[in-house]
Amino acid sequence: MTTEGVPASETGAGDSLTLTLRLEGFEGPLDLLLHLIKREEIDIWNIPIAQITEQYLQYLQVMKDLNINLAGEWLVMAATLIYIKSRMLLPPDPAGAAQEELVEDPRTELVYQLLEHQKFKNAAQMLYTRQEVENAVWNNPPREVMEEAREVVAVTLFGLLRAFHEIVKRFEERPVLQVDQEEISIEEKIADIRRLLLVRDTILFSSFFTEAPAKQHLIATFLAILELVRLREIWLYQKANFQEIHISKGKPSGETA
Amino acid sequence: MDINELQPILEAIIYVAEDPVNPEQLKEIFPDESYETIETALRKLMDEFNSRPGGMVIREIAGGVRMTTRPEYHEHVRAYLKTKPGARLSMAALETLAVIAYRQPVTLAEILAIRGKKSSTALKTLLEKKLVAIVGRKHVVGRPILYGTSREFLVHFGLKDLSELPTLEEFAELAGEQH
Amino acid sequence: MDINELQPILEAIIYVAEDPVNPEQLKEIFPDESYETIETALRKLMDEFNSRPGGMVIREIAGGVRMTTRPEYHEHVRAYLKTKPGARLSMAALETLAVIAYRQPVTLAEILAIRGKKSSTALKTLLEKKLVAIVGRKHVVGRPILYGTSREFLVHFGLKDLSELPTLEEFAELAGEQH
Repeated sequence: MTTEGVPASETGAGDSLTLTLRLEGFEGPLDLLLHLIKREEIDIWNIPIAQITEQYLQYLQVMKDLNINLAGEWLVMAATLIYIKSRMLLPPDPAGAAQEELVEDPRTELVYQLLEHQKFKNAAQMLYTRQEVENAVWNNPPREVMEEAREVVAVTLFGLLRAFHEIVKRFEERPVLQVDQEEISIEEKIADIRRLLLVRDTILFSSFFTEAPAKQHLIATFLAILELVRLREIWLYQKANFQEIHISKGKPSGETA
Repeated sequence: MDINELQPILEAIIYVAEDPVNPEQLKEIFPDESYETIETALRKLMDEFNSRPGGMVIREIAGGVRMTTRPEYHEHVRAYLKTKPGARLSMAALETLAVIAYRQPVTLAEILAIRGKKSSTALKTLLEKKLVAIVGRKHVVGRPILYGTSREFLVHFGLKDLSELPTLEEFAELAGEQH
Repeated sequence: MDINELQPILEAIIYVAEDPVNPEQLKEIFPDESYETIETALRKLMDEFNSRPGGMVIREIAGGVRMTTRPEYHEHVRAYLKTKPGARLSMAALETLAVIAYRQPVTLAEILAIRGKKSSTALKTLLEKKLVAIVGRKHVVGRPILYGTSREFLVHFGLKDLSELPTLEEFAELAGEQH
């Protein structure tokens, strides 16, 4: 088994073009680990965890040097590797080992995860090949017979949700009639809140106070919220102490349709 | 290229073409073939394709050739086109349905306020398709009709009940948006 | 109706159909024919149509049959249509799709666990392309949405049904053995 480290061209930031190209291939930590295991021709059932951890951390360092934004899962994997490495270094506790039927190899879970990941990568490759074949064929019904079907969309649940999302976006982008910046009344604020609650179930209390231009607005908004609570059109709640206050439509009884 | 090799390729091209295919266009794709070869292959293709007892024919139209169904099967083809499965909705109907699904019970005036567009035609379609139903009247002046989604709506979208509708938060999660 | 009479009509219908045509739809058009007659005619049509040296084939896809050009003529067809190869799915989308195809119904959290990375963007792409659909909610805390592959998935990858996919175990070759 080779114990050599990462070749110089892959550790230093000197050959950054090759590095960038190489790193782009690794979508996630499992991809990088599989690459390292393949390259070093390692037996997946007996991963030299210290060596792999070191190489993994070197890659992470290179990515940091190249200002590549690392998603959380890369750091989680680093922590996992370090944990496994430390467990491997500990001499087995004779007392504990006696109690358990079999001391599990700390690497096992990771190995199964890698094997599973490899399977799905291969399955994705199969889909890619099939897609290539399908990209090479055409199905072309004559246009005139399809006229009845023009300008219509087939609807999925996701399509329905996306349509609603678009409406809400459009709704919120609509300009609100501002009569006079200086004289903002409680009635107008009440109308604003009602308007927002047409498309939303809840609004963050704080969202009213981030963009308000003047003190009068803050006061008017605050009084409007109090008025709507009194009218039982809205209610206020927190998910926990010191958390954001939510403004919600309707009664707190939480009835469902 | 051999004429027998050329022939099925011409057939495939005529099949995918939306307009009649003329020899000039084919010459562009096969610059090494003479017009004569192309026209011979076309002629042979038409002879053979049209003499088989199939559902389509290749006809000469507007200086080119085009594939169509045989006119005698017109009735059955039309009948098939009418059986097309799945409820299909216009964008206006889909939007109106989305508003009703997510804001029910809701009045026509409220739908207008949210969509910013007249929605009565779309609403009528949805009522006809039974995706939407009248669920009551609102206790305000004029007592406007309240609309909600129907049982068919649940069936169409494979939902057990309305609480299974995906939420805007779940959409935001997919879209990676901050809310 | 005689099978030889039925056959060209089926061919015409399959030719005009935008989506794979299934026996149920054909039964609606030919209520007097038995399923057996329809399926025998379909089988005979496919045998004969696909054995001629033509530009198109009839294939079994998503529980029905569909006419497409033969893949070997793609270069010339593309030259005629002047189109570039269609947008391919990214590797991330294909991997996410593989997880959904083999583990369906599956939640976003489960996909994350298997892939070891965030998959929401890929999932959104797949939902938008209708390759994946919302199929319900899981009966656990939070009631997360369950995803599965759609009929469009079968069409996109030219599959008759899900059982045509090789089993996941067939992809179990160890890392490093082959690439």
